[in-house]
Amino acid sequence: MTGNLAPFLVFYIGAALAALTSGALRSALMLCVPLAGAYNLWTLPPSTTLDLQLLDYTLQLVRADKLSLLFAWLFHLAAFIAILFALHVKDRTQAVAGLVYAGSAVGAVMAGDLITLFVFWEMLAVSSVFFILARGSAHSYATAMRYLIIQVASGVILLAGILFHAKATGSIAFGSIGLPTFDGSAAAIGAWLILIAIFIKAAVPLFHNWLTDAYPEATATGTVFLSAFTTKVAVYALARGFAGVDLLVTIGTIMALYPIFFAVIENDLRRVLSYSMMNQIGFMIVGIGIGTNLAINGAVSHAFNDVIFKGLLFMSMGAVLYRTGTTKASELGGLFRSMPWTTTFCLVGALSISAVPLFSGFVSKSMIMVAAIEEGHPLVWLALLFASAGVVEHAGIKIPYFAFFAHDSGQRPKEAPLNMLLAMGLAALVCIFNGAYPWILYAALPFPVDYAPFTFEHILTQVQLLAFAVLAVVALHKSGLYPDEIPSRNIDAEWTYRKALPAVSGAVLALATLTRRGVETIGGKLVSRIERELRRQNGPEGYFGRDWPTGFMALWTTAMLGAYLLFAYL
Amino acid sequence: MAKGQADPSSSLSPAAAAAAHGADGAKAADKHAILGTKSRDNIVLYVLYAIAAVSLIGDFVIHRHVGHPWEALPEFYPLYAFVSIIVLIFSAKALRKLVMRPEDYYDD
Amino acid sequence: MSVLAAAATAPSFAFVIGDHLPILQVIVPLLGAVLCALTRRGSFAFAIAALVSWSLLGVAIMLLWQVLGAAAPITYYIGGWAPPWGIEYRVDALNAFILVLVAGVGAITIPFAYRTVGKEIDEDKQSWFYALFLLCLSGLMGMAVTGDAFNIFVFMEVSSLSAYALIAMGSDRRALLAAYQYLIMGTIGATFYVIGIGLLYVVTGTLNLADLATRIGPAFGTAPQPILAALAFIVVGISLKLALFPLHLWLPNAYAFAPTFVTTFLAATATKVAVYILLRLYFTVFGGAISLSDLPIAEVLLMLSIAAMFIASILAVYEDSVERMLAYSSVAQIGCITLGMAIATRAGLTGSIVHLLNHAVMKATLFMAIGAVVYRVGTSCMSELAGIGRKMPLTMGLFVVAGLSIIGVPGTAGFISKWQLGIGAVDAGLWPLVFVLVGSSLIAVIYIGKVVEVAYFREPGDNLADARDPPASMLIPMALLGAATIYFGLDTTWSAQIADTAAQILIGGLK
Amino acid sequence: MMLLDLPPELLIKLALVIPIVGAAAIALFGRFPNLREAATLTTAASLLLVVASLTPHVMSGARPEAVDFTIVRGLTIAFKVEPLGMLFALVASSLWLVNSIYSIGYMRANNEPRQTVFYICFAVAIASAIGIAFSRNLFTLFLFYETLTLSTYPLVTHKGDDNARRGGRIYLLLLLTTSMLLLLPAIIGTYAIAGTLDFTPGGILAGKIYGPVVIGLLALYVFGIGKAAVMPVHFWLPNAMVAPTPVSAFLHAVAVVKAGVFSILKIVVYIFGPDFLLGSGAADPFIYIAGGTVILASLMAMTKDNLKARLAYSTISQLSYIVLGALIATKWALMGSGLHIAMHAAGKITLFFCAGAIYTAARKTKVSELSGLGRVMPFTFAAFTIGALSIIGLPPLGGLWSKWLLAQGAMDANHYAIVAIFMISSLLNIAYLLPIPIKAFFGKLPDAASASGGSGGTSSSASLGAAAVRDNTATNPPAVKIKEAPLACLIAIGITSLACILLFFFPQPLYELLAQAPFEFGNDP
Repeated sequence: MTGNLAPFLVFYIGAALAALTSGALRSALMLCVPLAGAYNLWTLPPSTTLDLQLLDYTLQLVRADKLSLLFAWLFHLAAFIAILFALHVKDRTQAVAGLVYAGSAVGAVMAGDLITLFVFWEMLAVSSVFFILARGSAHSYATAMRYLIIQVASGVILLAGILFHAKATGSIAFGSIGLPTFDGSAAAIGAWLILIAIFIKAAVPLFHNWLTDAYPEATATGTVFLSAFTTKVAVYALARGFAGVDLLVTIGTIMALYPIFFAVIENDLRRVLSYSMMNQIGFMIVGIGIGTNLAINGAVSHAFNDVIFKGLLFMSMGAVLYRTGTTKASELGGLFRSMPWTTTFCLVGALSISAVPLFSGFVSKSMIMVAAIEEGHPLVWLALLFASAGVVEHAGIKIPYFAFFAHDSGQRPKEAPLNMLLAMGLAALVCIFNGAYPWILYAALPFPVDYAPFTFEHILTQVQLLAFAVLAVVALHKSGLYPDEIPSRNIDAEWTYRKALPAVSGAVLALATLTRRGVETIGGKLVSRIERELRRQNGPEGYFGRDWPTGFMALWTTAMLGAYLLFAYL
Repeated sequence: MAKGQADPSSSLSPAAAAAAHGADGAKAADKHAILGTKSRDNIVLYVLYAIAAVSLIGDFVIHRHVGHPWEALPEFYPLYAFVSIIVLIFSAKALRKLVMRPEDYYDD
Repeated sequence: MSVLAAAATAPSFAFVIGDHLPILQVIVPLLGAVLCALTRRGSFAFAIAALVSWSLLGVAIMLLWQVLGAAAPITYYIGGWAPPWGIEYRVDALNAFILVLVAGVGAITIPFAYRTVGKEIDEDKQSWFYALFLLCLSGLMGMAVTGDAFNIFVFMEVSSLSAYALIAMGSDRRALLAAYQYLIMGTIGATFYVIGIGLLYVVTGTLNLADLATRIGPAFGTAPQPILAALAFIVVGISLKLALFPLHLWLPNAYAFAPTFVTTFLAATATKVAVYILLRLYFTVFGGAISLSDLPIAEVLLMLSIAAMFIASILAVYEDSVERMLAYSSVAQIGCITLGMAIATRAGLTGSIVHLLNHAVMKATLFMAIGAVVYRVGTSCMSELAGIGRKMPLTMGLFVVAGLSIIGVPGTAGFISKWQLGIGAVDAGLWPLVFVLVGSSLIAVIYIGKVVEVAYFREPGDNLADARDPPASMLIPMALLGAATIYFGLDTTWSAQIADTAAQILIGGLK
Repeated sequence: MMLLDLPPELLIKLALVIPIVGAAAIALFGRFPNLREAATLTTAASLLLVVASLTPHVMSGARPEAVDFTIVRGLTIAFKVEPLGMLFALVASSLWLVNSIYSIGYMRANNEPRQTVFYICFAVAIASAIGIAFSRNLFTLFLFYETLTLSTYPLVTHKGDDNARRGGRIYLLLLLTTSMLLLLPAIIGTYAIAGTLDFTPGGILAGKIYGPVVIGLLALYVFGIGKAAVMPVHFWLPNAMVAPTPVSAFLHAVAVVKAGVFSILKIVVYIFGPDFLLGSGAADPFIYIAGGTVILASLMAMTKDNLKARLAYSTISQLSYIVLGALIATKWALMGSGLHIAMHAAGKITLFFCAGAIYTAARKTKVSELSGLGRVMPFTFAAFTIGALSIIGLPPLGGLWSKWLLAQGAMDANHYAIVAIFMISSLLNIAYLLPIPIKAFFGKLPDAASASGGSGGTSSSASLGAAAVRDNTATNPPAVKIKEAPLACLIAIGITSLACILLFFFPQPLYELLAQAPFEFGNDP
């Protein structure tokens, strides 16, 4: 690695510098970090590795291959956009956390071994929590603690998995792991634990609540950072370790379906986007599960596009939050009047996520769909089709509609600040560029792309799907059957640990306290009784302690002698 | 399609009215138009209908590969999408009965 | 003294003197006592007592030296009359060790007497006091040095009678009652003892211990009961003397009300010599002749030892007077010593014997420290001693050091005893006794801890306004013995190793 | 650092003597605080230098010995430096130096009484710790173990009030009771069984005892070494929190509890022998007791509002990590166990330093009172965060590596439940440690009036658990503007938190040192 830094190091050094600077200097510096990182990455010789001896392990800090480099590039791009978006924020904590977070994501995808992966995995958790804390709202502290504990739980499960995996295989290299049948062997336990750890990070349903809990609670700019990295690192890890694992097809399908129902009825638009994020990751996981070159390419490219268009959507909502203080659908509406640029960029994001031809979602998602049907997963294909229609509903229509159009809430906020607009514009540009000219993205994919997105057939069917999905929404609207936006909280799997668990543990604790009190009372009484008895017997007034008449002493002596003599003569 | 011709603002009334309820009454008239004026709203709708119509016709013009038996059905995609949304929305409404709680449900 | 001084310069004469060392052990203090009685001035008597004590230690050490160098025990015939007609003094490693112990304690503590006696005893009685002390010393030395059973009785009476008188000189009026009780009990003990040896004499026709050891065996064959009866009388009699629980009732008051110096001296020596007598008679006289399991002495001893270690320790916990507390502690510690006897293995006996020394050293330190407190404050009640540690730092510091030794903290003499006893118990397959040992020292943590807490963690009251460390004549003996508790915890050449030799002698004779 | 080029025997003796000489010097300069403190620092620095100078010898494979003094058959005072002891001595001596710096700031700022006695006891205690570290046999270890207890007793009771007396009484009684009642019989038994007390690679008990005897003996050791605070002999630790913070740091990080777990580790490695212990399966019950301690203590920590009490329970939990590692006795577990001594020391001392800094600067002792304080004491709370993350075992802090090795060791022995316990414990650690800095940084700062004066109301309402320490805020000096703690404290905090970070990036020296210890004799479990 001549003259190059380990890619994550660029960000960490940047973070250190950001910690020491402030004001415009810090802003400029922060913008330079991903650029410098990109230059560093660009000049990185192909197939670079960087090894480090630690404890008894040889760690591969850097492994540059096509898969890792694609994600690294993605994260550099995402970091640049997110930093630009957050450029007006004067908070040192968020600045440093953002750079560390981005660097950790880069480090994680470039990690050649599992220990390095684990280290960055945890760094992601620790650095990202600041975006939630920095919100400073009434809920943010508790949310942050939940987020952190779940994230670290993922980390420690990964650690355990790595240990088992290393024991079974004798290697800590991060390659294809696969999923053996669960037979209690170290290999199986290891693979399952690693998979579960990744599932948590990827927000697979029932492990997902940290995402829908935390992202809506983060700062306006923080969610943009959050949305870019954590889950995508998980997707990368799945693609690296579990490509072609059949279970993932099922899980991915469920994941694509599960959130769309919640997204329809959710009032907080950032939470809608969070559910939408799960849905998109579901597509990727299906692709990874199918595991063919086409499917993996589809999953990876969709991850790339998702980061950008989901980032774009989160940015537009961030701008709305920044200007209005809320992202609740029930409180918004009609903002297009005063925030036209934001509205436009949001629409680009909506079109992209809906996979409208010439927008980025189209060129990547269709690969997964095609792979699903080609590899003989017709039901999965149907389900994904259903989910695609759902995406149109909640991300394509609901987000822009309720925020910017719909009924006029009467709010006339200012247009988003310039840096936000620039960031959104850049993201929108990438969405359109990748959608219209996907070949550069395709060239960067791990496998050679033998896929033509822009056939008449593809375009036609997609347009049919989109148009009639929209039509159905319009129809429902007009007939008054479309569900209203109601200020509400929809409970999800988090109910288990936010309601049930405290109740159960509270009961257990109460029982324990009761038991302890009981034991203490009884024990205390027992001890004091023994003490009293001892004092009575042995205190100054006690049997042995008091002064005895001489005769009594003599009696003792005689008794002892008598006993001996008796014994002697018997 | 006939229904689509109707005034969009009036059809949206349940949602809009409910939400606009607390807002400034003087501006209520404005709020019926999603894009500011009713004509703009209508243009968008007409464009949508046009695209939908063209895409329906396209199904007979362009040959499609068939991966799944259902896909062979004429107008499979429009139909599937339309039904999907209906199913989705109604399921979600049903789900609401199950999961919807007050906003401060967890705050105690 | 002149004799000894000459011994150092004239080797030929020293050789002669060297032959007479055993008798000097008794004669020197006896003569000293007479001299003291003749003087009228307390300080003059003190000087005599001090010189006698110191020279006695010199003699004892020389004797020990001789014994350790010699292959067989050193025998000395009084007046040249050989046993069984004459009285034989017979010194081996065991009683040489005891002699050094007694003489050593006497020599080191005697400077302590000067101030305390000056304060506690009327001027006109002081010379009597020192005379009695030397008499007591001579009795104790005599008990240890003689090889004749009746002679032991004689010296026992000499030491006891003088001890009664010494105790009675205590300034508290209750001292008289304590002395009276001690007198009665001591007399009963002595009587039992003399009955015992009378029985033996009837059966064997000898009073010489070595002779007895050889003759009891054959006599036992013909008439076992009288011998067992004799054993019973002797054991009970001496058990009284050594304050074996529950025959200890005389001890707390005697120690608490006696003059400070007497308490210190008796606590360190009197019971120890009694233990020696028991060891000697039980193991070498009876042990060599009859099977010791004919009477359940070991079992009873074991049980009583354990009872002593716990009950007496708990008694100590509840005592307010530190002197009485220490007295009870002595009873418990004697339990430790007899425990080793009951184990009756070489390791166990080594533990017993080494604890004789170690306990003497640390208990003397403790009594001296609290004596110094009494000297300054006038009481040893804990309720009056709050904050004394800050007023008398050196004294209480030494108290703590010796207290740690009682607890058995490693690095102190007490630990060595406990270790040896513990090893002995495990060796004998009696491993639960290890827990008994450590359990009892834990109670010591409590009673020593109580004193420490009172002394260091309370604010000094007005009654301590004038309290300060005592003069050097009291402090130096205390410091010497305090240092010895550490020394014997780290170097056991002079304690455990000799004790081991002595234990070997005792065990070697067992049948 | 320049190392001393002296014969290792001399270095060992110096290491033992220097603190004693230091104690004498401190006593001598008692009336001149500046000289006295200079003596403390000089002593600490020279001790560190001497100990560090020994390291190359041990690293190169030498096992230098010094002093061979037999008290009585079986009891020998002798010293021998092997990798484990070297590690412990390094930890203790380096942290003593830092702690001394901290103490100076703390004791002066809080106007503590009897500072001379305080520094003397510290020096004696550190000499005991070095004695434990370098002991060649069980007796020497036991000897210094007890002197450590006794020399720290005055430190625990330093404040001299009723609470301090009570805490000190429990401290002394429990430690003496366990060591006398259980440890001593164990040592006697070991000697009776093996005929030696020497620490021997591979152990001295293998093949000499079987079945329940192994379990019994191990029980005596595990619970007899009360300083390791395995439940149920743990409660002295929270009670000892009455002591001034430097003492707490000393108890929790520098020497006392570390001496406990170090002793257990050493007994496993050199008395039982890892292979023997592993093969006998005798450790299993204790492994689960220690595992239970890890979890239970963490849960208890959560209920404590008093900061130092919470940290105390955290220590109990963390100590059982080390005990677990020792008892599991696979190579990696033992490595992790040894490494955790260092890692936990660095992390926990940072936390205690911070707790002391908070007390010194703001007179706060309760977690519930710290809201918003991070913004006025950013340095302290940043350090607290670092220490907490290290205790939790997150990158980029050193605590990660020891936890990693421990988990690996547990897995090697097929103690999957213990692996799970390590994982769960990490999460619990987050739950009770991180809220402290988070609330301090992101919470609301109470207004000036309630910040300084009106803590009486909050203290009564906020006492979630029965905190061991009396609320000190009741006797607050009049309101002062809160700022960071004295410079000496901050320097010490800076050093230790930096150490936490450095230990993540450079664990290799410690690792290589430990790798030399005889943890493995080739038998696979």
